Amino acid sequence: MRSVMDVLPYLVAAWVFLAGCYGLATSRNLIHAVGCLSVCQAGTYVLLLAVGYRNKATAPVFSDIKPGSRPVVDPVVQALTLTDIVVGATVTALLLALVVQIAKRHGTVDPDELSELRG
Amino acid sequence: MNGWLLAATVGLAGGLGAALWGVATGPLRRRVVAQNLSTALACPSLLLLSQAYNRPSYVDLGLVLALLGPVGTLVFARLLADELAEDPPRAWGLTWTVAGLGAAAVTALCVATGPSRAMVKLLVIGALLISGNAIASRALSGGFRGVRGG
Amino acid sequence: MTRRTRLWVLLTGGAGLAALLVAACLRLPHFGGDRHPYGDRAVHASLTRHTANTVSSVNFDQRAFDTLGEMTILFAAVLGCVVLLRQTRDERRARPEPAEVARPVRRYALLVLPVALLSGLYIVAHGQLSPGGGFQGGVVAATALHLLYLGADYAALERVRPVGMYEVGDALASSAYVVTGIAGLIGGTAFLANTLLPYGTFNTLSSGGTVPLLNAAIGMEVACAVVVLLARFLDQAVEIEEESGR
Amino acid sequence: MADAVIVVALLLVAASATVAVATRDPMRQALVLSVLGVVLAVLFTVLQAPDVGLSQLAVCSALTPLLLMLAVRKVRRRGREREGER
Amino acid sequence: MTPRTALLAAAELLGWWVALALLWLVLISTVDPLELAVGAGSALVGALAARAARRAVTGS
Repeated sequence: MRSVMDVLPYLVAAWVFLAGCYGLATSRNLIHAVGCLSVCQAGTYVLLLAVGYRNKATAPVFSDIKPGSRPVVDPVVQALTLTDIVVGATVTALLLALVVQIAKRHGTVDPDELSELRG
Repeated sequence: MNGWLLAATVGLAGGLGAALWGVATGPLRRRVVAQNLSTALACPSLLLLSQAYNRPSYVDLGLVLALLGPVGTLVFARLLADELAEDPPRAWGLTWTVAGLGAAAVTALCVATGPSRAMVKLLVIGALLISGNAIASRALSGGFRGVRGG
Repeated sequence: MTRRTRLWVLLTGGAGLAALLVAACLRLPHFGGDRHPYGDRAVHASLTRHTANTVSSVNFDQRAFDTLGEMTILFAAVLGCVVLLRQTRDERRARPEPAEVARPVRRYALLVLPVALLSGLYIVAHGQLSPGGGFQGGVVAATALHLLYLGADYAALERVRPVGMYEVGDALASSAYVVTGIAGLIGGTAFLANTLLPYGTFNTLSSGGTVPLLNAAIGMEVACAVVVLLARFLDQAVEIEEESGR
Repeated sequence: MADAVIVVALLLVAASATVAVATRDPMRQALVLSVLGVVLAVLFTVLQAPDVGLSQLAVCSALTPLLLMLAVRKVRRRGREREGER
Repeated sequence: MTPRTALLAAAELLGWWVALALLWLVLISTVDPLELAVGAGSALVGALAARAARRAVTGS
């Protein structure tokens, strides 16, 4: 049990990232592709936080515990992931705005039909 | 062996596993109900985890989920009003059992924390959660009739 | 380049990438290991500056310049959406007819809107103490405002939310963040350095020097950005219709 | 015992990510993405990252589904007008 | 704004303000003057938003 647990979070992060990439590449609808991109991003969140975890540790927030009384997890990766989630949401919004524009100009959201650049 | 952690693990594995299976397969009306129940089950689990890790500050997560979970379901109820109009979801039994589970979890936590401001906070979160999910399932089963989905 | 060959290229490339990823995962330090050099130093620096929430201290004190970068990404993304989703010449704006919503849902929306707004402000205000901060609180507050659209209809939301004011709020909050940074320069230390204000007593609202100020600025900026973003999307989806000419 | 809840959360995240990719219809995918958001928030809480869990909850429970559904509505409504004209 | 409606508006705002201030007291962990001041301000913002929302909905 000990050896599986050492590497499981990284493998799950890799699996989520690969699943997102597969969905992105084989998508027949651009909105579905944007959803798959956010799944890819979720993979990176899991990897970042798995790197920062420490066994039997708690969150580095000392509003309700005395500092130094319990081992804490790595706050730097949490700060990176935190801002990444909000920026990821606004980038998803920008991509959806682009998809709406493509639908308006080309009348379709299927990437295979968008062969020539127009509009 | 932390009893709270065991309860949270069982709640997560059973509840969210079933919700995920419900949202992945079946007709649209069952998927929407499964999404609504996923938040109704995750919030008590978060509160149980907060008690299991002996960290009162984790309760804010349960507060935000109790507030925004039903809002997410209202988004789907409103924007899928046309598709749901033909066979509106009728899942009152399931909704009330999950609300009962949530209420049981919140009362157990209140007993554990003892009479204090933290207990009032837990009660507020429990009230928000149960009313939110009742309203969300009410909205799903035909709350937006006259809406052209807009 | 038919779909089939493209699929084969994807699968082979994916298999190669998967193999590399698994090999890398096996060589990473064990999950839950005890060696976190940066983490320990970040916690130490945050405690010297009397900031209870180390994550906020990392975000708004030790890496404040990177958060300035995050904020400009946010601002640029919202700007891009505003430009992309504007109403073009061949589109007209049709007034959305008021939708009749079930009475309990409407009452729930009117009841939970202020509660969610207050929770959002609570999360922003206690950003440097308990879990939370400007980013999360801003999104919660902005989502609370849109309960009006979900509970009633878009016309009601438009009456309460003048978009121009939120765009100005967005710009003001961003400049407030930069001005707080420049104040560090004027004060003789570095840009965005947390050496101006006293660090206050630990675990109180005024602790952490400039962290609460930057927190509030980011909270306002994210809230206004999300409101403007959703305003443009709602306009496109609910109001703007295609001219039937084409 | 603490590892068991981490394993459960990780497997739930892997399963819901796979389902999110496998669901081709954007409307149904938005539903699965909101469940993925909740499961990710639970995983972050289990990995002792409450700030990140809060951020994930705030974004993925109401904001992303609203954006996705509005985009689907705008694209589908344009499609219906186009069929109407043809 | 006849005196009567002004009174009604003030009563509604005050009601919402008291409710939200109590909720703020429940939410915070440590109580000190600065927290109460910030709480009063946020409760006021919440009360104004609540009243504007009610008028926007009933007004339509």
